[in-house]
Amino acid sequence: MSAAAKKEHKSNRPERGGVVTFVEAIRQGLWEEMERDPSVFLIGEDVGVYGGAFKVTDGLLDEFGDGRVIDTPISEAAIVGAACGAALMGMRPVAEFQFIDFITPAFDMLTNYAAKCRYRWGAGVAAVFRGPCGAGVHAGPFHSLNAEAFFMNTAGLKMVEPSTAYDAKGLIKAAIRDPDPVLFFEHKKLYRLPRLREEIPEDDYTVEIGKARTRREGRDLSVITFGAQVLTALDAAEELEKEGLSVEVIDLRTLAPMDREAILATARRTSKVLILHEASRTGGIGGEIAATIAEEAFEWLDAPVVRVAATDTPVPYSPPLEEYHLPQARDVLDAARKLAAY
Amino acid sequence: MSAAAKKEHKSNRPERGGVVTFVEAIRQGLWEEMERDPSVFLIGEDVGVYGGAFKVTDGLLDEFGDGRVIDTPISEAAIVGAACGAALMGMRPVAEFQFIDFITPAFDMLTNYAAKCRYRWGAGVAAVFRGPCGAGVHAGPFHSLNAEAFFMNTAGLKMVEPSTAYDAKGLIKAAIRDPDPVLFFEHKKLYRLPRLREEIPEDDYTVEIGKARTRREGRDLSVITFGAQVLTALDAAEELEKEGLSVEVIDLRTLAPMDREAILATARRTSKVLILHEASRTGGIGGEIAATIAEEAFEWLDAPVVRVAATDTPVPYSPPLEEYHLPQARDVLDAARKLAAY
Amino acid sequence: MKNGSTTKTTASKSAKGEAEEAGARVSADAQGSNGAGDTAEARSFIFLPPPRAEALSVPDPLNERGELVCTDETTLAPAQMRELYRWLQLTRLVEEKLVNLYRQTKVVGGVFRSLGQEATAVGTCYALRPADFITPLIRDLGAVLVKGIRPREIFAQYMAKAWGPSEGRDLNIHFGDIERGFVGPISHLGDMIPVMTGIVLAARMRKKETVAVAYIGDGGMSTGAFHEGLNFAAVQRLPLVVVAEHNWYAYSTPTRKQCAVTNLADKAAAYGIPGYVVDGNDVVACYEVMKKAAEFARAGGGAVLIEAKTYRRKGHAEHDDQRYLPEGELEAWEKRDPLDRYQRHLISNGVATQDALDEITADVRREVEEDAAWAESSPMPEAEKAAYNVFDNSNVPPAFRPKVFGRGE
Amino acid sequence: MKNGSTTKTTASKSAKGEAEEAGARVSADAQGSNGAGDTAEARSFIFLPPPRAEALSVPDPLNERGELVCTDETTLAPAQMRELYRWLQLTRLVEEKLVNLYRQTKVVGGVFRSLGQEATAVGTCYALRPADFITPLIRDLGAVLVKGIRPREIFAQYMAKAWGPSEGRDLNIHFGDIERGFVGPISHLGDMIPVMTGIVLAARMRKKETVAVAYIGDGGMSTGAFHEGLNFAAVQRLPLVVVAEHNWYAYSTPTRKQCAVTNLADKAAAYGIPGYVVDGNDVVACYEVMKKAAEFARAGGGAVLIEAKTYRRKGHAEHDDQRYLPEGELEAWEKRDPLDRYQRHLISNGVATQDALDEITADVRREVEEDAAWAESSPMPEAEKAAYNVFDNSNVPPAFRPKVFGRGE
Ligand SMILES: Cc1ncc(C[n+]2csc(CCOP(=O)(O)OP(=O)(O)O)c2C)c(N)n1
Ligand SMILES: Cc1ncc(C[n+]2csc(CCOP(=O)(O)OP(=O)(O)O)c2C)c(N)n1
Ligand SMILES: [Mg+2]
Ligand SMILES: [Mg+2]
Repeated sequence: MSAAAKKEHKSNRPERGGVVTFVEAIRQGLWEEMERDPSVFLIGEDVGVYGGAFKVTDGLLDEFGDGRVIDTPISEAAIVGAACGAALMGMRPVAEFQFIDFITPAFDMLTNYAAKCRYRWGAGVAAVFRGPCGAGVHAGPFHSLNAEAFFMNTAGLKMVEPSTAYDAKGLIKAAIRDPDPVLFFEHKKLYRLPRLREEIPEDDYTVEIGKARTRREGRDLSVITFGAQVLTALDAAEELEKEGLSVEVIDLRTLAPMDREAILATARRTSKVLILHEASRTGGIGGEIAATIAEEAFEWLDAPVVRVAATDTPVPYSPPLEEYHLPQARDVLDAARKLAAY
Repeated sequence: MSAAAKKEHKSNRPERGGVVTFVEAIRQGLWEEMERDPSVFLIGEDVGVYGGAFKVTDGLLDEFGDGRVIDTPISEAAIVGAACGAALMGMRPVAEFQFIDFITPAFDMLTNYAAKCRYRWGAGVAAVFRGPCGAGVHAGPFHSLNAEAFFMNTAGLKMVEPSTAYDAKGLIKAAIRDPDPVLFFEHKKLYRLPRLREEIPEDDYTVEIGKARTRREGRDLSVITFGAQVLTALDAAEELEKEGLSVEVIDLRTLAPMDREAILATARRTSKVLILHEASRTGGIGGEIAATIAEEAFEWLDAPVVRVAATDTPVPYSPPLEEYHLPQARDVLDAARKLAAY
Repeated sequence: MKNGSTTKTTASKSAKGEAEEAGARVSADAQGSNGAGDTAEARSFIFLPPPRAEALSVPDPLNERGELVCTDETTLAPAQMRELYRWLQLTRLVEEKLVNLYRQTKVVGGVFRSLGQEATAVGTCYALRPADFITPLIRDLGAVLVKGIRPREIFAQYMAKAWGPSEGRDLNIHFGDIERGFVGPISHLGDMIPVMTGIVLAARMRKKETVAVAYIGDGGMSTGAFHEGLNFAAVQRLPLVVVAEHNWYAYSTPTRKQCAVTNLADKAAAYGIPGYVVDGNDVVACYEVMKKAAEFARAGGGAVLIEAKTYRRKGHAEHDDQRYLPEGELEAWEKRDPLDRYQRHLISNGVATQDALDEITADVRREVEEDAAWAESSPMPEAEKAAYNVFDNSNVPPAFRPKVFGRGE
Repeated sequence: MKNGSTTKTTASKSAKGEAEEAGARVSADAQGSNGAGDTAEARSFIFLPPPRAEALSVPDPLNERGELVCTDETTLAPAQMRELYRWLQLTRLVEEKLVNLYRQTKVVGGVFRSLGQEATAVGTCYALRPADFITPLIRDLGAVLVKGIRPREIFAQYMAKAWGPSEGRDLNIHFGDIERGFVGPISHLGDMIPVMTGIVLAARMRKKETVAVAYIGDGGMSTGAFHEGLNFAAVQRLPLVVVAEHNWYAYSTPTRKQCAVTNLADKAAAYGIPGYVVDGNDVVACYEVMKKAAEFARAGGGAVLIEAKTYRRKGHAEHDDQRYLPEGELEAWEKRDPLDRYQRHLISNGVATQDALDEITADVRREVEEDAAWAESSPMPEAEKAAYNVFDNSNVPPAFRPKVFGRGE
């Protein structure tokens, strides 16, 4: 790399607010929190000089130094464990998984150590565990994970997955300030998606963890979803609008603890619910959502609760296979039409 | 230990069939499969001279030698990985976790290696991963796990959890003969429970993986459950019978792939379904069951699908706390009565 | 070039010269790799035999009467030495009381004894400062007590009482107290090594001189978490001292089935850190070795591994019949009992009289009985408390048992 | 007893005598621990400094003209040496073709180059028997080819084609072929070490003399799975040879941030196994070291660790701008290019003429072009195939996209 190029990557301070991409919103959030609170630090593989595989932490090493932006060995269990230990001492670690797929070697540390500390002896682990998740970029069975269902049955972990730049910044800040462990999933397809560029406030703001967001109001049926699939849902809703169907789109944003009120409210409002997620269908968190509705909004339902999700297979690499595997816009349209006609 | 005691533990060959406990049924199954097929071997912590923490493998070392009953270091990832490698070579490993809680350090190996091998390159991993699961014995947050929900969203893993001695033997044998990886959960409360002693056949038999079993027929409502909670359900059903309620009890036996036909059939038959499991409610596999019913038996339902499960907390140690946490018979009765009256 | 036979050329340094000629400023790191000024004789590869094939052992110190005592090499003052005796005795008597309560079915879970290895926990922990942190194994009750946890807390924990430090949520020494520098372990072996690495990483960020000590067993060292944690601590040169308690068994598994090293301290080599071997049944030696290790770590030397050679004289837990022990092994180790040995040492060195020691013991016994009574008298937790504190409850409501039907019931 | 100062007593063996008197037959294991006949001078503990503080490097062999070549210590026949050249050239040209296809956006995923480190993969793998097993890293294309995987399979994999060995389900070298002794890796670093341990465990049960070779990076060695797997192989004395490819970077992370050892081979000490250090850019040395290691392992010696010192001249993948490299480092290593070096070696030793080598290269080029064309002409997989083979489909039906409403549609 030329000296000029080297210099360029040093002057990498983000704006405050402005029109930003999803990835830039997260980077702003991290930067501002590190400025605000000296307890906040970053830890992970290649987060320092390289700025992370997706450049989410680009420039932070130069600004905050290697005492607060720590490149680690390839040791996810140690990254999570060390973050937990540091959190016990009052620090606010933000740990990165290079891909969310690499959260699996730390599954033990997360579910047994991080999740249970407060319950066992009152010591909250205020740490954030973040990284790129999601499929659809032909990255094959080991770089396409949607991990939320793995952690859904472990009490003590929060899970967040934003779908807009505004929410991404507000939620990463809220996660860092949260007194409990938060898994923060960033769908890699969204990072630089032009469609997601939006103006965000200059002022400090957070988005409350635990609250869903109605992305579109509707009367005829509800689509409950999150992450990159929010876009699929919004597109489908627009298409269906033309057909005279009024579709409500709920972006969960927080997956645990789930916003049960919002889920039940939309189910009761439209009486027809379609759940959409990118992970495999069986054992996905769609089951929890459907069960909640079946249990607590039964009398309001005018149709089966329908799940649109990926097939029960690993995520295949080759484009035609991956397309078959993942839920597509046409699947949502198809399901929504049938649901409406029910 | 005295020489006499030492000798005694050596002559430990099980009967074939007879009246047996749950643990003895599993031990018979392992023994017979090792006799039948020289590819079958055992691997795990303290499975050899000690015969396993719960003595499930007692006596097998003396019979089959340390070439086929392998005590390992405390390395769950290596145990699972080595089992996978051996399976690729045509062996039939049966790996033990000392407690199912210790499956978590092997979560990566199971979900990424074992589960995906066949799909990725056609190499089935014919291995069994077994161990004691479950709560209710005041063993605290790290020796009480019900792990099934962790693995439900990973295509490629089978999961089995028997509730009778007959099924335990038939299913462990089926698991060993299965061409794909099987997680085999043994509820530790059942191992030596006198109530579970029953006569099992002398002849070789297996129980098909993937098939639920109707433990009790009924008309008014269905309880879908598995493992130790089957006993709670049967007791409740008996109690409710006295009140004039006819309750069907379905023992899933296989958790993945789930017996959707049996689930839908019972839902359609009774039109009222109660799902009962011991793991925490949120994110438990009850969600998948409820969702399946809400989706595919909607028109038959006369009431909400109800889940009775543990609270969303770790499993606490102290008896009053643990009792509060776990689903109790009275919770089932209460729910069933309300469901019936709905 | 002669095929089929092995010939040698002469090594030369001119390759390096070549690179320098080209004006290359090779980084010190990658430079180290190859062709760079190695003066050894020519060879196409270097063979490293498995190191330290012989088991290292420290000599048994004997007193004038030829009895097994403790090392004389010490910096401990007599008063400290008597205090050490108190801790050893307290550890043993608390455990004996626990066994007692266990037999009366008052202990809810299992009891895991440290009989025969008390000196390791007590001696090493006694060398720490109050602000230092430890994480013990189940068998390190001695270290927990030295760190300031009171016997009553231990009894209440074992009996699952509301007044126990985890309020009945977790068992035995599974709790923590940041103020007292005590981080209780979880069951999953190895996991505490990364956690303690984080403790000292945070302390360094906060400019504190904290040392962290993590105890681990011959068995626990086989876990991936141990490796990842110690490696990370070593890279960061963090003041983490790992005490490997080599008690020869992991449940029923002997060390030779656990790893292929001769000394657990040999594993230090893989992390580029210094190792120590100490007689784990010699409380004075344990103290001294930790003093050195902690000083080294605190001064910026980074992580240290100490292997304490000792022996687990009881089974894994009370229910274990120890069928797997070779005959005579237990008896041989009974002779090395750390408490007997230290008692002889104190008396034969004139640090304490038998009477003085008896007085300490009586005092300890009183404390144990008093604390056990306190714990026994304390209530069991209220059931509904189970729902609290999964998350910070000012933020997320407690996890109450859900009503079966959601609407208004 | 003198406090505050350090004094010494004399070691004695009578403690052992005492135990024997009592008729104790102490197990050889636990016996090793303490008081047992150690002849070293008296001390309360033993200090082990971090070992081998100096970086080991093997000398650069030079030819008569002072040019960097390969070692002359070899058992390779001239025909084999020419074959080795072929494999090196094939590896390089297949990769160059892949980059080409990548730039044409025909490769679906990323391309990870082994430029500069081809000798390690090719040389070590060439020393194996056909029945031996390997698992490569992404940068061990050379080993994969030597093991008998054809370039067309590689091209089809990278292009996600139906005719690739995984039929488009997985990428690059993520596939396997038990017949050819090839077990493809998964992305998760370290996981293959336990898997390969299982391969040789099974082979031993089947009374086969199979050796397994697992390649791992300086980065991958930090994973828990590496530790657990190699430790288990060492305990079982299984013929597993681990090749640590020390190419100085893991993505952007230099070795000094990855671990605190000076040589990756130092890690062998923690497993009680022998280690080797070899010049990873000298294909002959790589061959010879593996020959020795595999022989040792096959003969029952157990696991071996080989460190090959080499260098990753390209970025982690094609998109990596290598901003983290110190100036000049790359240039220094270009001079050690394994292919140039070996070519000089063959010519200056009279094993091959330039013409003969050019002919090999032309031949290789033909094969590469032919195979790439074959792969390009092959179809993409049919979408519905995605549903098959999660489980054995004679047993469990394929995972078809579920119908949205269950009843009768
Ligand atoms: C990861 C993990 N696997 C298995 C266990 C079950 N287990 C509890 S204690 C124990 C043996 C521990 O041996 P060692 O580490 O030597 O400690 P010691 O009991 O000798 O003090 C085992 C296998 C566990 N606690 N954690
Ligand atoms: C467990 C795990 N964590 C993170 C990654 C992401 N990752 C892929 S390659 C790589 C660097 C590997 O470095 P090294 O092991 O030295 O191999 P090299 O690329 O140098 O051949 C990383 C961090 C991974 N594949 N697996
Ligand atoms: Mg031990
Ligand atoms: Mg590397």
